[in-house]
Amino acid sequence: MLFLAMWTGDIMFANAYDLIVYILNFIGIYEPINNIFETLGIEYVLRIIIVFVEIAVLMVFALLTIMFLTWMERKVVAIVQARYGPMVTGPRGLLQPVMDGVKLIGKEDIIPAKADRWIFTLAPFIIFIPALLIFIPLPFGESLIISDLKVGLLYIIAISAVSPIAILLAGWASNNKYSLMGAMRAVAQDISYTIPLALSALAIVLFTGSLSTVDIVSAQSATWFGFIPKWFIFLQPLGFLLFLIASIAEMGRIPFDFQESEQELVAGFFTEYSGMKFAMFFLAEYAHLFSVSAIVVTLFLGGWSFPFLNLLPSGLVPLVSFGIFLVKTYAIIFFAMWLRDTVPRVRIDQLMNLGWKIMIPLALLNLLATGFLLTAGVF
Amino acid sequence: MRTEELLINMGPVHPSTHGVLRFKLTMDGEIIRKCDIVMGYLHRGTEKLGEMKTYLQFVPYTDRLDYISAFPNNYAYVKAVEELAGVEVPLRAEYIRVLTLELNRIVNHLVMLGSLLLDLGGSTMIMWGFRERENALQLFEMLCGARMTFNYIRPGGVREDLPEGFIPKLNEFIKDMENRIVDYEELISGNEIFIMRMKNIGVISAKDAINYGMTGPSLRGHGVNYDIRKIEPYSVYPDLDFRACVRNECDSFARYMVRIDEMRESLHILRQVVDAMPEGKPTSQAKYGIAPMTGAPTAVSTYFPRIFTPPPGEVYSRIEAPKGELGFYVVSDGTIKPYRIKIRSPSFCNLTAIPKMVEGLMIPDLIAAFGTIDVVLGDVDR
Amino acid sequence: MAWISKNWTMIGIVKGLIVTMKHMLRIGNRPTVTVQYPYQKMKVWPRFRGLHAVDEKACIGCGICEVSCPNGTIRIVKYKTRWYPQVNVGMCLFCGLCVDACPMNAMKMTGNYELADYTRESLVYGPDRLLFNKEVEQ
Amino acid sequence: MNPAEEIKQLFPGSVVSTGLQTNKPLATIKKEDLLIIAEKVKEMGFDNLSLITGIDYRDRFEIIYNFFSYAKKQNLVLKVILDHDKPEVDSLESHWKVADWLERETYDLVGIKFRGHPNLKRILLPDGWVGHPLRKDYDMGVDQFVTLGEDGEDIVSTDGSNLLRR
Repeated sequence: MLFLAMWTGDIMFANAYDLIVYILNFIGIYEPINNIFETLGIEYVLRIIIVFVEIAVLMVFALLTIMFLTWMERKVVAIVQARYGPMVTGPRGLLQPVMDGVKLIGKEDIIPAKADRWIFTLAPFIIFIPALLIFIPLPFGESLIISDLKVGLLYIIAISAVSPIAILLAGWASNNKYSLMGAMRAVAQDISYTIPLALSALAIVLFTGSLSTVDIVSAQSATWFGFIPKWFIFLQPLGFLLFLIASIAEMGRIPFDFQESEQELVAGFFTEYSGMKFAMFFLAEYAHLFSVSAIVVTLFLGGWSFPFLNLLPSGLVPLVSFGIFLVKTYAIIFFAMWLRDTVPRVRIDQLMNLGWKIMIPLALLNLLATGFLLTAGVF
Repeated sequence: MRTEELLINMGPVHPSTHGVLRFKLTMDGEIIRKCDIVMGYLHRGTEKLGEMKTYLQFVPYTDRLDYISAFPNNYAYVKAVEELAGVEVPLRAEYIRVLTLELNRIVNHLVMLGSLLLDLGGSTMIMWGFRERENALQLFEMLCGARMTFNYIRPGGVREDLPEGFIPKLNEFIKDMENRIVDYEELISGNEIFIMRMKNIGVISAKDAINYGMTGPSLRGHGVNYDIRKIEPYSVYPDLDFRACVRNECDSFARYMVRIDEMRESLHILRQVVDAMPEGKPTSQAKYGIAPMTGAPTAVSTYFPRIFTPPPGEVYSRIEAPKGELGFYVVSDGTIKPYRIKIRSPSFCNLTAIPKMVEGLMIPDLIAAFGTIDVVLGDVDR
Repeated sequence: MAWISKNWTMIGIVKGLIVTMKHMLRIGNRPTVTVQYPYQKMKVWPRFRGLHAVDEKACIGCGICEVSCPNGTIRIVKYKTRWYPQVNVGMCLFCGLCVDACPMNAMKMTGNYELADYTRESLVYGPDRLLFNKEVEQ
Repeated sequence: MNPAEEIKQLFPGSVVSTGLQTNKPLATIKKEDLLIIAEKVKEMGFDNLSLITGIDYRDRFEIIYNFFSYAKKQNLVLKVILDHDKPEVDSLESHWKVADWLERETYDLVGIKFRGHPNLKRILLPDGWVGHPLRKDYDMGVDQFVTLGEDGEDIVSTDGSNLLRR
């Protein structure tokens, strides 16, 4: 019934809250419930409940994604290396992340004797919560967005800049030279790569004139000649390349994984962590992997948009666009994993040189050229 | 601004010290100012053990020195004993020995490449290296029943003849390996990040390298055209056509490229050995137990006695092991046990150059340089 | 800028990506080679040197294996009416010198390599666990 | 020309005897003149010090240097005989850097002291180890237990009392 109605109806919502309200309305239970709360004079409670439901769905989705990503990472790496990867727990080892989680929960939670106990305990949470917060302004599909912030892009960059603080706290509180060095490296890397990241994202903003992620996606949903999608990757190839490299550095993936660099610094800033605290870092890392890939998709690969999407019945669009968004995001994630299999790690000074001496000038140049071309009306 | 030097303790339990080596690094930020090496965590007193065992009983212990490539250890010791006793070895045995030595050189370099790339952060190469190594280990298992600790080369020959089906399987391996080396080169040698990490890293001049006692592939990366197989030929190497692989750049990349070249060269030697393998007895299948209990060997070409007494004397015999010059100094006093065994292990002497090499570099460079020196801690600590 | 190679086109990385992709798609004789160990085992070659086995009929208990062992692993112990070797696998090198030394060809090494155990005592394999080709008791 | 003979011609007073060690030219020299001869040996092109072996012959110590020349592809063996009571010899560390560790190893295992060595410490065994294992009179009946101290240094005891659990 619901799907049939959505099939034929012409619906388009600003965010997921409205979608939920529409669905509840359609089933016919929104009004009665709302009336009950209204008679009690606490109509905001329903809104809070709906928001909580949204958050719960988002959390479940994020955690499931993270679990799937750990499995996928191991599987992709294994296949490249002529291995099977996890095969025992569940079909093709699909339940392996669950077992890993159980193992990590069961582990002894060690706090080193000379560590700063409070900060040591606090750091995993400080890194984990922003990793989830980034999901809020991500457009997962048409009208599938928690909140369409007017400053979505700025919010994303600002939130992702929190993680260096947590890394530094963790590295410092561990009272371990390796942790401190790893933290210092990670912070230096994060800070220096946020700049080209933001600069090349800014070139996109010049096109759209809006920081809202929804606006950015809808700006890319048009096509040339009816079939070539107007994605920003075609308008901004250099920007895309810079953004991709910078985002791989932001994720801390292998050519730039100085947060861990296990062969040099044992495990970088989480050398001393074990059990659930370690798991938090681990989960945050994969949450980062997903969210940063999603941002790449949103900015450059048209987000959930795809040619001929408008030919579909509009009721199906949220679902299909969600699928398209996932496929694109996983393509980026797959590329990151593929790259991880192929290349060794660069050295920390080479990384810094690459960031400051090549990427930032190129990003500025890209921004400048984009500005000129836009003013001249080329695009 | 007041700065302090940071003392970092790397190892003995560290992912990239290839075992239980310990670096005491005095750091200035990320720059290494001084590097002290502490070793001995794997010291098993092999030289002392050698004084307690008969000549034959010590052969299994040599397997445990450089456990990645145990055939050269076997062979170096056996060669010293044979020189001491003046034992003649049948030609087929020599060919089988060369076959195992070169096969083991490939295995060693595969492990070296894998661990080097793993240290640099590329996890794929070690799995690919181990995939091919597994095929070689299958050959070893077929040949002598063990995968890493062979105890195969004995004074006077080898333990058993080649099993049936060995040569076809070896040919298959050679053919397979050729394609796989192309894969490795495509994955690693041209990789810009790898080149960035390796070029001009760990540079030490050829003169210094010799002075610090570096030998083997590590030295040949410094433009020193030197290969004990060439300059002090042993076994059947004079009959075989091969070249010493030399690179002139003196850096980590040159040392890495020497390994790749050597694998190709070893395949070339293997092909010749397979073609030229003579008929005859390597040693007999006869049981050692029925041999004379004491006295010099009588009919070495068929078997070697369990207990035997070389004439008193001393010998220093060295071979070109995959890691460098492996020498055994054996002193006999005419009893059934050696009076003194001294092992000149290539890893130990190559490691001497590391502190000089890494001064002023960073920890990642230390790891890259250390990886190309290719040490095995069983060999360093003995 | 000496710190980056002149080859800034990154063609080498692209080549590497192609090779890894070939492996991912299993193109051109690049199959999965690992085996799922506890469920699937690799073939052991006939010469494999695993756990010892002693031919009860052939063994004369002479003790040559005992003296030829470099590590003092083998002891000759009494079993039923005769003397047989007892192997302490915990300190065995699996070098095979005892097999070579046996004058009666009674000792051999099997393909059994799964020898891990819970106690050190259970690693001492007495004649009751080593003997094969047993004499039928009358 | 045989390098051992050459050395004998240059230093007739300090070479005790010359001969062959299997096929390598061997010169036995007096321990007092080792440094001078070593300098000459280095000048003669023997740039590789392959091995230093110390041997305990119960009544004397022998220390054997195996040299090799990359330029001339020649071997040379120098042998120095030391008293058993006071095994001391000059260090070659200043000429061949590899001698640093080889001499430390010889000191560690055989107990020959090298005068002028900058850092003559034990290398393979922990610092407090009692005895030199490769001496023939080394008592193998004594167990020695090694544990890590507070600052990572090795602590050796013979009774095992410093072990956490026995």
